[in-house]
Amino acid sequence: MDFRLEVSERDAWSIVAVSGEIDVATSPRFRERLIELISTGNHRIVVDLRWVDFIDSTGLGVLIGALKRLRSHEGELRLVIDDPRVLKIFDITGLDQVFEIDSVLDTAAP
Amino acid sequence: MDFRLEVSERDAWSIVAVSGEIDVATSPRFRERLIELISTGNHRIVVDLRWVDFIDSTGLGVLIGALKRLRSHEGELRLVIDDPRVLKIFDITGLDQVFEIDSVLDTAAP
Amino acid sequence: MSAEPIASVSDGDEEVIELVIPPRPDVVSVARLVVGAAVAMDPAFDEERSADLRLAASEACTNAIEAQLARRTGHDDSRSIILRCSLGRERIVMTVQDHGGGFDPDALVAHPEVTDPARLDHEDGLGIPLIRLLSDELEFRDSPGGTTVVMTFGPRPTTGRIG
Amino acid sequence: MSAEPIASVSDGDEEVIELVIPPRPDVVSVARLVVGAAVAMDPAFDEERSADLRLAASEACTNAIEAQLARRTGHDDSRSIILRCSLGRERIVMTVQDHGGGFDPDALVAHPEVTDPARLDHEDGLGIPLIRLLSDELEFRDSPGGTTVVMTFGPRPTTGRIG
Ligand SMILES: Nc1ncnc2c1ncn2[C@@H]1O[C@H](COP(=O)(O)OP(=O)(O)O)[C@@H](O)[C@H]1O
Ligand SMILES: Nc1ncnc2c1ncn2[C@@H]1O[C@H](COP(=O)(O)OP(=O)(O)O)[C@@H](O)[C@H]1O
Repeated sequence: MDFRLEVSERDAWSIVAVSGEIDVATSPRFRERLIELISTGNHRIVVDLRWVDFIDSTGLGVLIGALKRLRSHEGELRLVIDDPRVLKIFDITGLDQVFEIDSVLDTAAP
Repeated sequence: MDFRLEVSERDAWSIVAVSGEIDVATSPRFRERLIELISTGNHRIVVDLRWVDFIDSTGLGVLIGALKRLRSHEGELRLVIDDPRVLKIFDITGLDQVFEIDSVLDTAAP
Repeated sequence: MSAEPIASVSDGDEEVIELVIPPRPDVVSVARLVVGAAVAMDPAFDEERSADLRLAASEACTNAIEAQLARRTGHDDSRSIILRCSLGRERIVMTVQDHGGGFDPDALVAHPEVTDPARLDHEDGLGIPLIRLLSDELEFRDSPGGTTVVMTFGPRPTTGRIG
Repeated sequence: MSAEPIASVSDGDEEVIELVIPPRPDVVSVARLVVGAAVAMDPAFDEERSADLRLAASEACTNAIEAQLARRTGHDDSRSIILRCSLGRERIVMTVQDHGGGFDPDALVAHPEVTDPARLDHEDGLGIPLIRLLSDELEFRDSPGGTTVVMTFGPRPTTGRIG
């Protein structure tokens, strides 16, 4: 299945660009990669979801876990979302009030 | 299902640009449109298949029928194909020897 | 194939598309594809509503697969999972049947609300609330060796929120 | 969903994906999608070979649908068509079962070769020759009320030609 993840650095931020579908098949890789980043000291993370076509509750769970880990390190997690279909699942779960969500990368990692 | 067909004129040629999938569901529209064109006096036709992702024997049948009709009017049928996956079905059926196939539109409708 | 266009099927009351899959995480995307194609057969359901059904299918199939793969009482990880979409008049009933040993949906303990910081302790527990929100009706039925989730959808997209 | 990655299914000998569809032309694209997803589960089959299987599935499902919708002796246009992909070790068996009343494949009269101008009189008749070419083995079995086409594929893409 279509899932890719690329990590780059930008000033103090690690940018995790995800593309494809985040579901039960692909979220283990997503979770692993985020945990690895956080445990190696990257505590300001932007997850760029602009090329994600689909995310379900498994993907939301990964982001919740990452947020918890980062908070315990006084870190920060921001999301970039511009697709209304992806935004909708954050909206209806109420998670749009929990995550900091930007629609462009520039404001997410200033 | 994804199927679109657009007709334009270019000098003496009618260009039929098809996109999407040509199968049992969509070929009736494809056949109808070609028959309509031929019966209204368009006897030099280029079928541009460059945006076709899939074609099966139903689609080949439509093209065979169009070729027969055009020949009976001393007309001409040319195909534009650049996708090796689409070319393959013409190749393995031997229809690459029956149709005039170009890979660019310019040589098909000079 | 015949050269004539095919007469379309006499419009019966209901059409059914069914997908039978092994309990593997990588087939959930196939389930979504099939649901998307099934929903596209009813023009009353638009692209946004189709996304609701694909998401609900993804959640229900994920639960079914997880129940069968978990070493849980009564689970059977060799059995197939059956996803069925029945298209009626402006109404789609989607069922997902598993052999995961069954569970009691009324006994589920709700996590704190998402805005409560304690909610961050749980990565799970959003699936059923999402299905409940996306569907017009939701029912969990016991079926042999497991559960059949029955979800009913009308063409109106979801606008509400969980909780 | 649980937070832990799911253990993958113990590798059985065979995995089956099955799609049950009504006899409607617009579901043939769904059949191709499912076949593509099933083939993707076996890394021995590359993208080109996957296209071969999708094409063969398209031809077989089209024939099944046409047989059921045609007013032919014994056809039943209300019954579903069943497409099944069984994935073994580097070998995929695809079957398409219909209730189209059956036919005798040996009694089919071959059209002239495609390079013969008389071939242009026939828009049909390329389906079964294509399936034969794309598959490694092809068998037509009588099944209750119709036909089951059994196609076997190895990972090597087709290179031959019809005729
Ligand atoms: N599943 C089937 N049930 C009944 N008849 C079939 C079936 N498959 C093929 N046939 C018969 O065989 C003929 C040849 O099939 P095919 O080579 O696919 O060409 P086409 O479908 O274009 O006619 C069909 O016209 C039909 O009469
Ligand atoms: N089909 C099922 N079979 C068995 N148990 C299930 C099934 N669906 C849900 N459950 C149980 O209900 C719980 C809550 O499901 P859900 O809200 O989807 O969240 P999650 O799957 O993330 O835990 C699951 O953890 C599981 O214990």
